[in-house]
Amino acid sequence: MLSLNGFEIEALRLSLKVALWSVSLSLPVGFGVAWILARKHFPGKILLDGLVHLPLILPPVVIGYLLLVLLGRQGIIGKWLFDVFNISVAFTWRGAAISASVMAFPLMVRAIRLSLDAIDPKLENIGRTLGAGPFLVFLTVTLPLAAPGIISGAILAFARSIGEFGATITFVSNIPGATQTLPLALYNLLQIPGGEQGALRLVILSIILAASALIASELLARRLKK
Amino acid sequence: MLSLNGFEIEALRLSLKVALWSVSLSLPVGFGVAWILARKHFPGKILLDGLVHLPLILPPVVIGYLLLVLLGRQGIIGKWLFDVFNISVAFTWRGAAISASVMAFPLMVRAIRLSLDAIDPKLENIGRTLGAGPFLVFLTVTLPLAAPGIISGAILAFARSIGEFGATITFVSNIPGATQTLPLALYNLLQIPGGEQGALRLVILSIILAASALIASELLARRLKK
Amino acid sequence: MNSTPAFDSNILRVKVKKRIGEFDLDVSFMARQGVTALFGRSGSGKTTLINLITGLSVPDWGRIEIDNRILCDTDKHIFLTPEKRSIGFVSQEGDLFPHLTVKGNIEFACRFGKGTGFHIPIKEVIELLDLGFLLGRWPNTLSGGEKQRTAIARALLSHPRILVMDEPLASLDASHKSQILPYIERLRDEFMLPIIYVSHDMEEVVRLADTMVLLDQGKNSATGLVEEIMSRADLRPLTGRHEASSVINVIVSQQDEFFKLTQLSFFGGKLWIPFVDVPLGTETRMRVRARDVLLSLTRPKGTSILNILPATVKEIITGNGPQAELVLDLGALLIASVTKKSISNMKLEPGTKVYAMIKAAAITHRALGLGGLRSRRN
Amino acid sequence: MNSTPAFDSNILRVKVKKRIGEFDLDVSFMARQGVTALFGRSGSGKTTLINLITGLSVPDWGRIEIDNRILCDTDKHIFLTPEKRSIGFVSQEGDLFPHLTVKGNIEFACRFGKGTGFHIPIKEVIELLDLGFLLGRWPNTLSGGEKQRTAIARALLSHPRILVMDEPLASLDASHKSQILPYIERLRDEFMLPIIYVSHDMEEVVRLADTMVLLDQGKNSATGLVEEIMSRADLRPLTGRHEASSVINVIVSQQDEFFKLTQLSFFGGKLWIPFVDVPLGTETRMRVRARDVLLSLTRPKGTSILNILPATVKEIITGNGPQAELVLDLGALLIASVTKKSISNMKLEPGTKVYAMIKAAAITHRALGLGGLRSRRN
Amino acid sequence: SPSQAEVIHVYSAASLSDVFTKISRVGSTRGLPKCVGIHAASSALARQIIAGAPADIFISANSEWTTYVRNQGLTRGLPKVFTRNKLVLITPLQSDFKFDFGESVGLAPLLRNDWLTIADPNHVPAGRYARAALKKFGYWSAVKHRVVRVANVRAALALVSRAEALAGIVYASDVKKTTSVRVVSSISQNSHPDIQYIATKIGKISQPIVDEYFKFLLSSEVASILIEHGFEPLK
Ligand SMILES: Nc1ncnc2c1ncn2[C@@H]1O[C@H](COP(=O)(O)OP(=O)(O)OP(=O)(O)O)[C@@H](O)[C@H]1O
Ligand SMILES: Nc1ncnc2c1ncn2[C@@H]1O[C@H](COP(=O)(O)OP(=O)(O)OP(=O)(O)O)[C@@H](O)[C@H]1O
Ligand SMILES: [Mg+2]
Ligand SMILES: [Mg+2]
Repeated sequence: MLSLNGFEIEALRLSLKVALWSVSLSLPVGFGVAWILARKHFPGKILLDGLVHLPLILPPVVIGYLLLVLLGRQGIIGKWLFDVFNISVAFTWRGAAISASVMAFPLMVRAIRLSLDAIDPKLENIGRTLGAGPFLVFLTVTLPLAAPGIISGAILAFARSIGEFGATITFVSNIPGATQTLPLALYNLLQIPGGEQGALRLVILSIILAASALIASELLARRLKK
Repeated sequence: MLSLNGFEIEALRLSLKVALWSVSLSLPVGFGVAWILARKHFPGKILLDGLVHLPLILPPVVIGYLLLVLLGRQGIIGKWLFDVFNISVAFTWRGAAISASVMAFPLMVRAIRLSLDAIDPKLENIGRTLGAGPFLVFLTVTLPLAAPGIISGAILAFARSIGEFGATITFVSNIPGATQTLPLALYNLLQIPGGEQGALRLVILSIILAASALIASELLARRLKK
Repeated sequence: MNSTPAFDSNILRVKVKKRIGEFDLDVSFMARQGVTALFGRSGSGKTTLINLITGLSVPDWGRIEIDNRILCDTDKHIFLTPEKRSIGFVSQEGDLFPHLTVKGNIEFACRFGKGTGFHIPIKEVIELLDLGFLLGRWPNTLSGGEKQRTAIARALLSHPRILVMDEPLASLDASHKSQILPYIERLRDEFMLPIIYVSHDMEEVVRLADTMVLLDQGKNSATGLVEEIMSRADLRPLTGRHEASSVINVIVSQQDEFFKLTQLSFFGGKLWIPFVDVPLGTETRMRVRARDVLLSLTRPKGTSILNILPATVKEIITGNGPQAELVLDLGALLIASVTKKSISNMKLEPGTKVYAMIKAAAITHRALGLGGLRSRRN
Repeated sequence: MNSTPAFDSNILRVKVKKRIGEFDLDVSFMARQGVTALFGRSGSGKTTLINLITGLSVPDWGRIEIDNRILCDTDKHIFLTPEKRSIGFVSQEGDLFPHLTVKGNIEFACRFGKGTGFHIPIKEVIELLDLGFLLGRWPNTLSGGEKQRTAIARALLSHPRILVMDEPLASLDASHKSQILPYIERLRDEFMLPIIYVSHDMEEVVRLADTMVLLDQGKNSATGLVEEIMSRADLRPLTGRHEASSVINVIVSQQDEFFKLTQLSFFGGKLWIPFVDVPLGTETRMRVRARDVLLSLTRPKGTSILNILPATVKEIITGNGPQAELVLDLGALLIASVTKKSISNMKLEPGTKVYAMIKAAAITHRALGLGGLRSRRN
Repeated sequence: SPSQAEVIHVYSAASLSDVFTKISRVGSTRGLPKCVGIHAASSALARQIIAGAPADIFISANSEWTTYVRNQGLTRGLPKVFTRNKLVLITPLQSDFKFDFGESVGLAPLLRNDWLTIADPNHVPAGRYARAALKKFGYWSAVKHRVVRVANVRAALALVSRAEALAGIVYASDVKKTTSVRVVSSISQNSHPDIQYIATKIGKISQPIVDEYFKFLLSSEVASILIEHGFEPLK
């Protein structure tokens, strides 16, 4: 039962890679946006907030389609990326990571923002009076104090990325070895009469993967907790 | 542009109903689970934590299928529900609300847990010494202090429910007027060549819906903030 | 008066052990009606002990009783939760509910507090603590002292059977302090509310407390009546040398309305102090600081000192500094602190007859033990 | 000595207005080298003012200068952020970083503090504040006093050009207080570190401060040298009646190693006080509390009082209470507090020749103005 | 299209994913290049091809999407019918549901309060054919309200096999290997438009190996594999 075949290993490896990249991509941007939403007041704030939530509100297929329109080889940004940097994201695992990170983005932002809102500004102030500039205070006070939210956001994003399907299959297609992550492989198996057996194995694989991440995050959180 | 046709109004009405029910369903349960995860220590905790995250980890189709297995007419719980209460959830808007709330559940739990973790236990202790029992302290201290997380969780769940597609279409199908929420209608339109025009209208509708919820939650949060 | 309080009159009995981190608390004491002060330096375990009494933490071993009601007994596996203990608690940090206004914080206590029915009108408390203009404010907009005043009001209004206060006045200015202290005295005397009081301020302790529990590194190095503890030379390092003083039991024997003076009698003489408005015959205790006592070999004449009492030098305690302490016998025992030079000049030695001079002003209202002069209840 | 400090020697100049909620702050004062005390009752605006000085809040209008460096000027739109002000700050609540251990909190300051290069070795600070055994602990496991000690250490180690402390010692016990106070004095005297010091404790203020800013409902009702403020009868309601005292400029004129006494000379006489280890010729100020001064019509003989000085009654101030205050002229002015009865007994009136008696012990080290005796720097 | 040399990318309708594994395996034994099958909904595939997906051959279950791609000028050569399919009416194994598609009794009375499941007739070809058949025999208007529309044929199959629906209309190829449902009746191919899968070459520049592979896909060898999997022979 536990010996994996090549197809499963391939999907697992890819899912892991995509999820890790997705988290790495959305974490800094998510933190930045969460910080802006938590601390800044500007006219278009509610707009930005809405934009962040878009991937939740719209069905994944629509997001996938939008990504295809924007980042596909013929897409506005995709074309530019290809012409200037010779990078192509569409139909590659990079695209899968992007779509996963886009889908996970609102979860990341919300979690981090919640933690940022809970930080007592007095502590940051004290950091300033001790001689650390805004950026250093950010690094040494704000960031560590927001750790629970960052961990929570990262684990949510990771789990969401492991499970991401709709946007991915729409944006980067279902290319074995390139974009066929666990959920997409699962989808394929479900299309085959009698594929349920194999599907179950993939479900268990997904769960093991996410559970490991959960345990890791719990341990990390416990270490960080005074 | 802004005058809606009957089909759109129907989908909008249904989406709103489903999302509101989804939030109402997942909020109390989500709070309970978040509270247990934040405050209690027991052997199977990581298991429960994992279970909560399942809807994120697995592709929505799988969750939809699991719901069908559990809550369908022939499902373990579904059969019992039907026999005892004569309630059928499959292929009804109730089922859509359930699948939306299941999908939104991990988001709800994470957000609330984050807020619960940030509560200073000293305040609850003080409440106890002032004569309020554990339950009263919970109502008058813990609950209001967790408000940011509850609001955040509710808005995430609402947005997620508005956007829920995969599990819904698998569990309750796409029955116009009964289970065809905005994303399902959207999906339909996207499957037809040239349906993008109509899809765009629905996208805008979804965004307006979610943005209103966002604004409402922001206002609420601001009022609650000292 | 008994140095070990009689058993039946004990309000609070505590015998507990608790280990937190590397800190060991091992305390056993009894407190009677009135105010019991917990005194000890930073980190000596005062807050730890308070948490055990209020039920916010569970002792590793021990037993706590109030009014013969068992709050906690590890042997019998009894543990009353905090809300069942009817203890009004003011914590060291105040800890106001941030989601409630000042009014909300106070009302919280009124709503849920279910003590013996001991009741102070909310209006009176608000007025006393000067909270009227703060009622609508949120805790994060209050100044340090305002927060603490709200916390005190909240505890007072929870209908407690006993009040437990962890350094409640530390962040208050002298003016608010002196407004609130008489009120705490009233709680103690009129409402007969027993109070456990943590404080660093010896003046406060002497003014308020009957019993004193001296904590040192988690152990109660001494427990007893305040006068007893204060006059024990071996406890000076803990009670503070500059506070060396003696406590004498006195009775109010005369009132001089014109000069606004009150006369106290004790076994050994009479003393004038600034006027205190209490009935004749009231028994109380008086604290005289050693450095406020002057000596003369002859009876001084034409001085501003009202109180001149004949006495005999009983003992001379010298240390390293310029000062020495003399124990004088004038019926009661009185401690005087004088320079070694004076001892040499005056050729003082045990047995020397002297006159002890105590300025009336030296015994201010604040330095009177048992506060605003009350009848002893035993 | 000038009652208005000379302009060029001002370290700190503040002239600000700020409205928070319904509270209006409108303060203007200057402070010289040394310690400037902010004194005022709860809610008078001390913390609000401190926040403006440290740069944690922005004044609605005004100008703040330290060492002729503009920290803030609303007219010129200058506003230096807190980290550029090199101000070591101890806040009223301590506010330790919960994610760092005691060691981490202290090292934070060492790492980022970039003041004038003023430097105290970390080891010395840890030892002084008794933090050695706490270094590995997290803030939420510290007692109230331990937290505050860590916060003080942190501020000291941030290499500040000026130290701003908001009631830093309120939660410390007498023993820790008396350990830390001399160190603050050393900062002031040896390191020439100017200090802004908020405190409720008049003893502390008199011991440490040169300048005092009296705040009342957001306005500075008086600013000036401590001695001046303390002796102003109109400010008694704010400074506290029982603290009536006079401050006299003195010079150390003799040391008696055997009896451990120090002699101070002033224009009008000589005084013995408990030994203070400073060179002869050191100039300083001495505070004598009114209630520690006794009067006699004849020169008393054979008493324990070392200091007997001939004086003339200059003025008698009577109030409602039993006490009256006498201003005595003995070269310098000295305030004595005696009962009205004594005035009547002794038939005192302006012009009466008397002997003022001051016990050596009454002038303890703590009551010495300008702290541990130092040479004035102007 | 600039696809990686020696690998052919075939974008095909999801319902072909099973059989495609077999076909590509046979292809490689014939010395043909490696073939990667990419399976999703025809709509998604069409859009991806338009967005520049590295497709060499597109097999759509729906001629409209083929036309859509052709109109963008992305195809080469004429579209060819790849294979055909037919519809069957199915019911759960344990059910005793009986119905001969074409009976005049009507379907609705037999369903009573139960459900008939088909793929969504709004956009899924299988659903469209099923609706056409139901209309043709005049069942539609009566049964309309008992119809559960699902995302694809597989979902319809799942509902019937779990007995959530009493009946379903799916492709014959889908039930070929399934033992969890019972075929009640086959549906006459005259009652709906011909069910065709259309194959088209993608890309403007002619590539010999793609042409070769395309030819292979239309060969009789592949046709027999398809028939083996329950597909209908070409007319
Ligand atoms: N969670 C903990 N882990 C380790 N040590 C602790 C913990 N909590 C308290 N201590 C230690 O126990 C000792 C007693 O603390 P406690 O708070 O009772 O002191 P305290 O007498 O109230 O002091 P203060 O007057 O400063 O408030 C201190 O040395 C403190 O550091
Ligand atoms: N955000 C705010 N909104 C309204 N009023 C405020 C706010 N912050 C402070 N105040 C008021 O301003 C006044 C001055 O507060 P401040 O904290 O400066 O007092 P303080 O002198 O430091 O008192 P304490 O000795 O009690 O700490 C207080 O009456 C306080 O209630
Ligand atoms: Mg404490
Ligand atoms: Mg303050």
